[in-house]
Amino acid sequence: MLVREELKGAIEAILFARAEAIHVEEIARITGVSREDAQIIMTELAQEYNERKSGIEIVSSETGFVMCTRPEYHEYVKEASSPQVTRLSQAALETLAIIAYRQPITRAEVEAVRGVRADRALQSLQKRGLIEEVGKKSAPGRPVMYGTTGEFLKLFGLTSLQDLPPALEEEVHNG
Amino acid sequence: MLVREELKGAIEAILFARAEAIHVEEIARITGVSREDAQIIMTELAQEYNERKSGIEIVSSETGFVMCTRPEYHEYVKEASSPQVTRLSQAALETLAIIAYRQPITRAEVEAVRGVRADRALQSLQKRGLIEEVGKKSAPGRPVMYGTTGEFLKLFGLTSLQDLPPALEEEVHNG
Amino acid sequence: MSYSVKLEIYEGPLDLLLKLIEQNRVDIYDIPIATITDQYLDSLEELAEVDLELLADFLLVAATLINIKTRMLLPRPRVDETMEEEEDPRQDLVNRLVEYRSFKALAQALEQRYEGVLPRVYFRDPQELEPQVELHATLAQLVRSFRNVWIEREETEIPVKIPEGDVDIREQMQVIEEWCSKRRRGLKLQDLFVGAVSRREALVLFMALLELIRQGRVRAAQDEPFGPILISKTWSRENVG
Repeated sequence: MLVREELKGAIEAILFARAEAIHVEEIARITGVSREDAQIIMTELAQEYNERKSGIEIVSSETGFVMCTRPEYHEYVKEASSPQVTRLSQAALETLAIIAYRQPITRAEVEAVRGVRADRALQSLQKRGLIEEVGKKSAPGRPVMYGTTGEFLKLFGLTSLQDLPPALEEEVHNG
Repeated sequence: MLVREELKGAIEAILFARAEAIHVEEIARITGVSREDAQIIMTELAQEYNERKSGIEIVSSETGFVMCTRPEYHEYVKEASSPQVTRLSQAALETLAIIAYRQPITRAEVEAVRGVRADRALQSLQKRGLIEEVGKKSAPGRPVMYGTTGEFLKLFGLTSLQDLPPALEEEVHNG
Repeated sequence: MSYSVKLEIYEGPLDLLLKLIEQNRVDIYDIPIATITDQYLDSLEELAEVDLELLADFLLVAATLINIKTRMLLPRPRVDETMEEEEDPRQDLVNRLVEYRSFKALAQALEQRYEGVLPRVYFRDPQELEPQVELHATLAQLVRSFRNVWIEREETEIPVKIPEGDVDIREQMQVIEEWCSKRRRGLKLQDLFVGAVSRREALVLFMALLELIRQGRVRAAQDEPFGPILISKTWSRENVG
């Protein structure tokens, strides 16, 4: 059994190495403490990072806790991180936006919104690991439905899908 | 110009996102402070992480500073890394099968059966803890004999070698 | 006024329509359908440079535009008092355009995050650890591998060298005959070699078998091409007796 400080250290190390969201239950399993204790320590840890105004923050999302840089320092990180080599085409970006907001969604549904074929864009997004097949629609032909991946969130600096920029007025207008 | 605490935060964020060593000169350039100041802050930051016994540590190498997990917590980190599923190569599987059914057996004998060299397969099986040296054959050169391990039994869900299914009709008849 | 446009730079027919609406500075909810349709059709003259798949999509919207234009030119039927306000023929198209426009904006917002124009958080790549390896293997695989390699052994190890004098072919011939007499249906060729722990032993067994076949004391039969070769005792008169 770990003492409190060690437990914190272990959780920090796990969050750092994992580099993606990890559920509090998994943290509890790995460190051998109860779910409740893990939750308390996690919250305490996140608070400490906030109070210290550390360059790192611990955010909780629906998929668990994840470590990322504090938004205030984003321009320094941008400066320090290697430039993104490949840019997404406009077609890929639009397709990705539609999938992100409407997931799960079939190819035909994406095409209906954009008014053009989407196979090439879907293929390239899938190859880059930004979208994946998430099931089949219970409709004639059982078409594949697509959703975004964890890699998508990371690439766009989102801790969860809830972080997506809010959809625009027209959508509200229609809805 | 950043105040001291902000500067620390910026450096933390940079180190976190970078995931590889960054030279103090580059940090100075990005944050807009002198090389000396950057060096001082970096050292202070590293000390703070040490004093706190954080799960993260900042180490300096000849290529610069890098953030990584503190060695004391490695077992938790290892536990947290998503396991990779691997399979045995055909060569390794065949070699393992021969050893399992014909143990103890020497390398030369394994090679005689497979008709090809077995050193690499033996090495990899030994590294994975599936086979081990179980003695030396009383033959010229006293070659090493191999047998399977407890780990081997675990992998195949066997309680003992007697549980190995008969591989050939002959074995049923003989047994 | 005609707008000469290169269609390649448009993401699709809806994109082209949006650009035309923008250029004309008209309200998306009140599109001057005649003007926009004409401009859209003018733009289609560039279609030779567009691949066929794209062309079909552009033509579909062109047809929609012409249809709307026609409906708007027709005298409106008298509105029945019980009916609600007649729907604007442009409504469906407007809805699609508005929806598409909002996704274009969202795509742009995403792009800005991606390029770090907007404040965002950064993650790191997972630490390079010695990965926790989970080995997958089944007993069936193991058994199959053993069979394969054991059977293949017989195929690859055709004797190339006469064995030295310390082997007794006669003894092995007896052994084979004994095995065969225990099995009425016969013995699979490869099973003959199961007990052999060395090349030499296998070789001697094989030579013994050949000798038995030559003398007509056992026979080897294969029921089908690539099927197992069965070794069985020849039940000659003297054997029976």
